[in-house]
Amino acid sequence: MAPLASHAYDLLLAGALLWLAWQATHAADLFRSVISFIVFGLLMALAWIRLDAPDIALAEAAIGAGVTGALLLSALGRLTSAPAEKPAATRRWPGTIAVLALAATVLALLGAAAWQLPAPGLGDAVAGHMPRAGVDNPVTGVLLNFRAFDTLLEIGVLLLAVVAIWSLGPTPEPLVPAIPSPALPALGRMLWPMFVLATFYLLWRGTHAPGGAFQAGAVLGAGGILVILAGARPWLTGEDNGPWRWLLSLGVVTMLLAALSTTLIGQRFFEYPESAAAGVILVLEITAAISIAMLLFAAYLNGQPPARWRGYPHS
Amino acid sequence: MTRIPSFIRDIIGRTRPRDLPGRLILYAGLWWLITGGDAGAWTWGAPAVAGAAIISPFPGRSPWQISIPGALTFLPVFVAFSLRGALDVARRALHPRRPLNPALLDYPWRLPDNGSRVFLANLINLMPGTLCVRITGRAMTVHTIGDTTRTLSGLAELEARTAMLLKQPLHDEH
Amino acid sequence: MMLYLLLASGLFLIGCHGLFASEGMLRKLLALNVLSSAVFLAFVTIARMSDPLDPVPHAIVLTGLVVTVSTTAVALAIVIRLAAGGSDLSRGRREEDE
Amino acid sequence: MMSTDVHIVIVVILLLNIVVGLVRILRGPESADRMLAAEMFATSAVAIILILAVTTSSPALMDVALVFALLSALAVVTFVSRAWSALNPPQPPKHDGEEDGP
Amino acid sequence: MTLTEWLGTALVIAGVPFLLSGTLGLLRFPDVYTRLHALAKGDNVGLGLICVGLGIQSGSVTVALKLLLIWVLMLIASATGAGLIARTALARGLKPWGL
Repeated sequence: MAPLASHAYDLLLAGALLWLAWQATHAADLFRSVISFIVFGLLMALAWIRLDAPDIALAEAAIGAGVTGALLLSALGRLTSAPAEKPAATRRWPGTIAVLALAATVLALLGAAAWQLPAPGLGDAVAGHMPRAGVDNPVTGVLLNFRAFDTLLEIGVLLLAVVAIWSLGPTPEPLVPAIPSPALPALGRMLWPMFVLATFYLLWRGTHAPGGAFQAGAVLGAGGILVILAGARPWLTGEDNGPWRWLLSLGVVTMLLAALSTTLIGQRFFEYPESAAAGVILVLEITAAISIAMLLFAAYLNGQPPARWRGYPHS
Repeated sequence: MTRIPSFIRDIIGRTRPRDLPGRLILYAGLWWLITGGDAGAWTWGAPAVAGAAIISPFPGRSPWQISIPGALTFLPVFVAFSLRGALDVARRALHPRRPLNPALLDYPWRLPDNGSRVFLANLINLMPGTLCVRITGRAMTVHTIGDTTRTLSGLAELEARTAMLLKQPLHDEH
Repeated sequence: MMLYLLLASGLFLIGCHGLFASEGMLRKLLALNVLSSAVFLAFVTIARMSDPLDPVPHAIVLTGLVVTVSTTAVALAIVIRLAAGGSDLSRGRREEDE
Repeated sequence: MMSTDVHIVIVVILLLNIVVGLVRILRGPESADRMLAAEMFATSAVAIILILAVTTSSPALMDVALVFALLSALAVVTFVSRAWSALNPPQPPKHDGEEDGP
Repeated sequence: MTLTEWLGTALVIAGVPFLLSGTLGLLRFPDVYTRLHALAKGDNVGLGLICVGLGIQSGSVTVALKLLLIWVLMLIASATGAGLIARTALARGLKPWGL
């Protein structure tokens, strides 16, 4: 009975995901697309759990269901003041077939490439090196020790994204619409401490179990979006967005400092001395989480935040 | 560099010192709960609890105080009403003819104008047959789908329980 | 596990098709997100099939998720400004210096 | 273990619950209907994750559920304060939400 | 199987029909307000029963309390969310069905 039920589970999940993906990319109504995509993210989290990847499920829950959902919904709110987009009504079959053929070719090539991968993977190699990593969770170990260079580049990408967004101009007004209900500030007030606790908790978990800087940062960033929608006043004011700039670049700066100091003491780039690995990773985790939270929050604002928040509603 | 102190003051200056002990205890309890009672987690827990208690982006005003005896009498009522609400709505959904008698009622506030009204407005969304659809300074408008007299008596009882729970006075001037 | 590889392929096809064939920037952006989800799914499924569980693809997918959200954010900011139809208010306006 | 069998069946039923609810996303008609369908999926998904967390006794899944529970308010709040107000301008009230949708 | 496991499983099973009835209401009820009624009530009792059942089954106080916390968070989210949607709907002039 159990195998039958788990097959049913997989099939249902796969069917729902495919249907939602189709709706997200081809529905006539734009709002339906966005909602389908949000639900798609929710079900992807279930798929990650099924594939024994709780790390990714956590990140998907925080980034996919939280930040991306908020990004898309508020972009939708800003888009609809413009003339409505035309739905994909004209469907030319030759074009569709050509596109599908192209997609299938790419897929086949990628599949062939994946097939050539060495079969056992790197699980044994990682397990062998874990004692030296300074943490107990293999994924955190890989992210912040063995492949720290990737992580540096990744926070770099996020920073670059925010720089690009800021270069487009100031945050469109209204930054936050008038509070529609007195229930919103109450909600934000009640949930904000939970967001803070959950962020610290995920950081703590990250050292020995699924969790870590990305998930923690994403949860805090989503919390920031929630409280600003609930009418909180942001603290980060000041000329030239001074505090913003410091916090946004904190993660990259710390990682670069760590990397450079390892070269200075004669190790290779990003090769921490074994004794200090735990401490270095701790610092990197905290700074990376703060930066990621701020970067995601800044990305939500769609532009450079004002130096003072005066002049925006309710502040 | 003169702006840094004001920046810090801005972050922590929104919490009244009088509220701190209660908050610290509450969040320490929540931390204990989230971590599943792990004693090794307190090195992370101490800054987390302090941060949650001190750093608040909202202007400092502790909206509610909860009275323990009030909570003890509130909880059974809450559970009973929730179950009744769920059974009621399940019956309507399963019934072949979907018996729904929608109506909008104005329910004048007896609670004072602070956070407690929002609490009641949210609470009744989980209670049998009621949904708060408008909040004004004088009353709230309730969308009901069942027997209105029974709903009104339920609302009055919930309001009384809420007043006890949050230590708020009720006044009958309407 | 074969099912999940098939699912990844299906999502890849839908995403690819949407990226090229659907109209409207926002829908194309969603298609891009679906496409990246498909690739992540294939990664994690392959990682799941090896024994012991291979943590490197998991780490790479986490990185990929962050890159995807960055791309989405930048693209949305651009789409908003493209669609804003020239109105100063919605395009964003410098605050007056005081 | 018999209880695990029961739980797997429950998980499948809950997933089926989500799949059936997708109809509301397809039919709408108001965007609010779609939004609250999404809210319902979050509840069912949290239930699924919690059942899996307890039956496989993996605390990591519990954290996933915790994050979901924390963030489930975010989508509704963004929707109400951001998307809905701009989606379609207020129109003369309709008498029936279901039959004469757009 | 011990008595507590039976009790826990029974509660979990008891929670499922409430979730299903919420979905049924979502599909069958005629307008946003009535659907909100069905969802807010059905889903929360359903999830609550499942959480309590799982808590009894897990046999650990901390796990049970954490489940309870998750339930309370969902309660807050869905009660507030239902209210927000309902009030915005009325403010936007969406007329309740049957009135």
